[in-house]
Amino acid sequence: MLPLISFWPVQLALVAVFCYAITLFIRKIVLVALQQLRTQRSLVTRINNVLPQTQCGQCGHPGCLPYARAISSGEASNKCPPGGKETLFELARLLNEPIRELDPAHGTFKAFSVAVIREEECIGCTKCIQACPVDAILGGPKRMHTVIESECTGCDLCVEPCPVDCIDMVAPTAVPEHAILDSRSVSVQKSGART
Amino acid sequence: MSVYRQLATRLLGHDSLFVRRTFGGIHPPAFKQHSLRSRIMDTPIPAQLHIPLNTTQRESLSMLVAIGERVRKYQKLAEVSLGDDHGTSLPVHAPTSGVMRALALAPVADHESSEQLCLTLEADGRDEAIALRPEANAAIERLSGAEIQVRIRDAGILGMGGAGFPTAVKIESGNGFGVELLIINCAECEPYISADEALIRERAEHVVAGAELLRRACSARRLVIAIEDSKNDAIAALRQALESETVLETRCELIVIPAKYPAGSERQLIECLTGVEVPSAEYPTGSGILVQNCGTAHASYEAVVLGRPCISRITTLCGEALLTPKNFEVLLGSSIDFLFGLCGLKQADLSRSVLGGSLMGRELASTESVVCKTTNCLIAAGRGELPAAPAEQACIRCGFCADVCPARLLPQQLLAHCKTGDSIELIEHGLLDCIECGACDYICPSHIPLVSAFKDSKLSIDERQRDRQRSKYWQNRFQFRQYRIKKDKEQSLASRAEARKSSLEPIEQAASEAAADGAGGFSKEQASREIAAAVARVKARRGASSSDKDESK
Amino acid sequence: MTNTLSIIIAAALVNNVLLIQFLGVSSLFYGTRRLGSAVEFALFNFLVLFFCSLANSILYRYLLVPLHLEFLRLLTFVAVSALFATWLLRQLERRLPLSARQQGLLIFLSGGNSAVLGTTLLSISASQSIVDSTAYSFGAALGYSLLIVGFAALRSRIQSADIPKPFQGSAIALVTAGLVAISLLGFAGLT
Amino acid sequence: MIRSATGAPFQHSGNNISSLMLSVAFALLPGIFVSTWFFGFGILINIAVALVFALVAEALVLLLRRKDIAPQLSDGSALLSALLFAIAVPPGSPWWLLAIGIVFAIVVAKHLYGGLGQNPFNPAMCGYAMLLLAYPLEMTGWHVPSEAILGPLAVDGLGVPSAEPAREILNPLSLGAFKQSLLLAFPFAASNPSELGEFIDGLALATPLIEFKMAGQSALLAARESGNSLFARDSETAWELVNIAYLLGGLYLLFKRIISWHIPVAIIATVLGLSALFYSPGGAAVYGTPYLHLFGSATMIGAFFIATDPVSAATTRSGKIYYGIIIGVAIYSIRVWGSYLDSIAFAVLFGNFCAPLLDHYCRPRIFGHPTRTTTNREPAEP
Repeated sequence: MLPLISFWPVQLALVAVFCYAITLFIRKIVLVALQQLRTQRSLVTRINNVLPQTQCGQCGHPGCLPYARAISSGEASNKCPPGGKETLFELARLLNEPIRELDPAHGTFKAFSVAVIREEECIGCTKCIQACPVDAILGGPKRMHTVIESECTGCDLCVEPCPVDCIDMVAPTAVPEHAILDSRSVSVQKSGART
Repeated sequence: MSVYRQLATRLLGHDSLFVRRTFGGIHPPAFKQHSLRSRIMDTPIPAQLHIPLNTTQRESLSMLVAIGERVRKYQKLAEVSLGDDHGTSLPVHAPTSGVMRALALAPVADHESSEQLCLTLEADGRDEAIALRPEANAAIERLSGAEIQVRIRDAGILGMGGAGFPTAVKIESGNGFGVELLIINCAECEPYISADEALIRERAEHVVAGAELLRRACSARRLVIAIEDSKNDAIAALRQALESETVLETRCELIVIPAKYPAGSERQLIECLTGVEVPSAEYPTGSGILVQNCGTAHASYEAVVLGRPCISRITTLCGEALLTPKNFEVLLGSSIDFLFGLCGLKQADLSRSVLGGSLMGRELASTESVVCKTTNCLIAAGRGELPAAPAEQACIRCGFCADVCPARLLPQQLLAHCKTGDSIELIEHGLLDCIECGACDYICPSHIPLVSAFKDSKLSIDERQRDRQRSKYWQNRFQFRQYRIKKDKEQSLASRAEARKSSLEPIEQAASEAAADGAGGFSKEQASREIAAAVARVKARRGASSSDKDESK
Repeated sequence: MTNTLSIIIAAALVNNVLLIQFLGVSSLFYGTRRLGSAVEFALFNFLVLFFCSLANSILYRYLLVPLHLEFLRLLTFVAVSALFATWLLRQLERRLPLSARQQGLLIFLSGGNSAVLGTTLLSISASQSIVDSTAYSFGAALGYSLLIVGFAALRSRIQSADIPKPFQGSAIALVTAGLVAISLLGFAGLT
Repeated sequence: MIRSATGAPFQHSGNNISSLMLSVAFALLPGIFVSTWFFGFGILINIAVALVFALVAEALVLLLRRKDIAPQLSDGSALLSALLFAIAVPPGSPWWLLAIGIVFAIVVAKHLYGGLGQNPFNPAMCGYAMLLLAYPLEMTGWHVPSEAILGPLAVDGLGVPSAEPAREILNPLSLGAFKQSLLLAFPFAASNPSELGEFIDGLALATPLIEFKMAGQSALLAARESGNSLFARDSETAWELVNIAYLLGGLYLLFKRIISWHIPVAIIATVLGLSALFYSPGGAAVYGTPYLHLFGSATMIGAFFIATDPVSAATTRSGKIYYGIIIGVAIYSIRVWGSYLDSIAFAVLFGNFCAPLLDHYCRPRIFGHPTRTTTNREPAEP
């Protein structure tokens, strides 16, 4: 076999390949770093987006945003019962922690339910209206109150203040309008292969 | 995706339609020859028809006939609203004459839903029709696109390929984008289905004419008919029709694509012909392309030229449990039992009945289901014909699935993430781009039900995204409340200051305080007294009612 | 040039800090399973390892040896490494809060890592010139980072595996590390 | 996951794991046949021993884990691992060596990770590499059935025979050779210890690569030219034929589309390229000719059978190419610059180590996405 390539070019070629590989590696690192830099600032927002926004305060914070702030500065992320397993999973993933069980001190997983006022018993005290974090209860002083089902987060906060215990948590009857996706994400692709 | 748009325009501006090799795909045995042996047959009129209304909710229905009323063939029975986002409705017509008997949920052979509201029509066998008004050729040539669209809508035509999207809506969705190219999809790549092939073989001229009408309806510049190279007779028929067709004002092209499953999938077909990949989560109209099934084209021809509404469709009946598999022109609402009976069903041999092809079909729970506008094929599988899959084995990561996936996904990786339930990884690996064609399942040596797993994961991702959307809404409400409370406080402070300064009427002052303070308007003591009284009242009432209950028990 | 290259390869593969020298193995097991943050962790460690051992060997060669203060080398190395790692940590916390939160306590591993000291000591004992020790530091840091990333990928791969109960968690990670070490042993003698 | 009653698709290609595995085993047959033809029955005895221990080990593990034994034993994966392992281990190895290796392979490398499909490393190569590290002496030379003609043989420390031929190689297919191989594999079966001692000291014939590494290529050439009776059956030719037989088997697999071309082609091209790059006739003999690198040792079986083990290899197309390149580079550098004689096992294990990383970073561009990385369709963040 002929000497295909003499000594120096071989070395040069190897060095070139090596340098190329290193360059690629560094480029990748820089890209990752830049991407990270872009996402770094919004840590609280990112955590807040994962939280269920029921504003129920079961985590011990007045609302989801304060809890997101607390998590970002080091608090445990397993104190959110209404978020369910998905929130636990996604928070753990976002924060790069092992997936933990829900902290039982802050409640247990429950199916999503909405508040309903037994209207004949309501005395119109407006205490629940003040407690509701999302203004989902309608009514005036001394008038009967009612919960707008589609707005209710199921946070439970109105049950406690009611002096006559006329609020029940029940399973929602219909999927609220605003929760219906614009049907792009999943169903667009689904019918693709047919015809 | 303006890049794609530009690319599409540039490509389509030139004579750039040629067949490209698409990624992946499988070549399963097609089993189409049995049902293609005979011509398309008309069915006798069954004694009873359950006409599917394409909805499950009575609210979306506006009936035009009453129960007990006698109707004639082609008579419009009801208008089905398609929801606010479509802004239009779908009419349903009587397939034959008879008496309306009932309106109830019934099993339907549809790909998406297993049950729909159906109108029961007791046929009188006389088949009296209201007179159709066929248009003269000259009149048809004068029709504008919008007029054609209206006629297609009035005929109640849905996508006949199986996806069941209302044709008029589909055409209209392209209007905003400016459709460059209309593709008539005659690929019919899935095994067992031969309805389109049979249709083309016998009525190629109508298909071509219908295609041209569709092109005019969506004002596309080019019209292409795409067909698989395995369908020789159909290709010949189309060629002949294209040569003889005189209505066409533009050249309609016939492009023969290599037979492969899923070559007939909308996105794959577009890529094969134009090289344009329809961007993920967008409709092809965004790239200036519209795809219609050839059955739809035929129905459009009947609707516009003959004035005949959509009351029947070509359906393939096949499978080893049938003595004489063939294609029928089936009246909508005929039950599958009735159709199988026409083909000589060997009841003892029937192992399962499947709607659609063998790869994307759905097993029908009962053979009492009725034919709807999307029922393209009904398989009466014999013993051992479409066997249940053997026990699932471990994935050996052979990568066969990745080689056949038309969306270039990695099913083996997706499966691992499905097992851990990592929805973020699943989305990053493109689960939402899965078209559920079943090629991966077909090829998998471990018999893993990949598509089922993907469907489940898609559903849970969908649910999660819905939750996210809901959370977003709540978040906004919460923020608005914070803002409102802050503003109320400011306002009340301001109004108090105002009140102190100016001498207002005491009543007005009270009113303004009430408005500002929510619970205000009367003194705290009085309020608490009233609340206590009310509590006592309620307790008394509740005590009474509970004792009532006790008594009643 | 060839010499430098062979030093780098030898330091990265043949005498891999983690699995052949067994320095700082803990970071493999406490390390993250997610590839994205493993890359961050590896990058951070790369910086710490490379710059610490580089700074240390410069200090040693140009300060301690001329002043005949070799007996102070351990003290100096520890001080320099700790200072540098702490400084880097601060920077990380200030500039990249998400990464800092994601890595959590993990990054403290890199500051007090025996690999830092070990790499420094090996690089000054194994090399003749400052170029050599730079190459050695670079190679060692590269080998360390590559292994962290590769191992994270491996662990995420076996995450969905049906591992027998007694072997789940650290046990299977140790077995895996052993098999990776076997594969690296094959490169023995590569110079 | 249970296939729901209505789940499509209902049609299947008829592929199954056991037929895949059996096809691979079938493709190994020509290589095994040629090896037996040239090197005697040692390899068949290896296969028999390894197979028995592999199946027993697998059955035991499945029993311990309370799983169904029959379906998993019959999937043929243990059979294939045992075959590859037995081919790799030198013929004439004692039974316990094989047993230790294959049990390690099946139990540690495969079943600790949960069995078929979940092991990140190639079991056969794990077992082989473990033996290579733990029993270096037993794993270096290939025993060839021989007969003393001039008294005891002088062997230098590395198992390379000294210049004087002291023994004559038996016809490997003769009954005597079979008896010798059997006794080497099962030393306890020997009727008297002296008989056994004679074989143990017997002739060890190394693969050409080992010889060129130990003695330098010029020595190999010189020995051949001098018509030395040691090379009566020219070992280099034998290895060529063995490799060609495995190449044929590999081509069969390619033809049947059981393996894809990416990995073998990448490995062979890399080894060929590197060996062509470094080889110069006048230069250092240590580099060896490209021909020697491709056909002189286990390159073909490595490229077509071992590296393509789907479970532990990279699975994406571009990932497979990179995987092949990594293995090729590792093969060449371990052979030429490393201190181990056999490079395939370590190279494949190193490739296995890189495979998950490659799978993650070498994903194909998904249909309809402008770039390779899929954008997460989460709502945009403020």
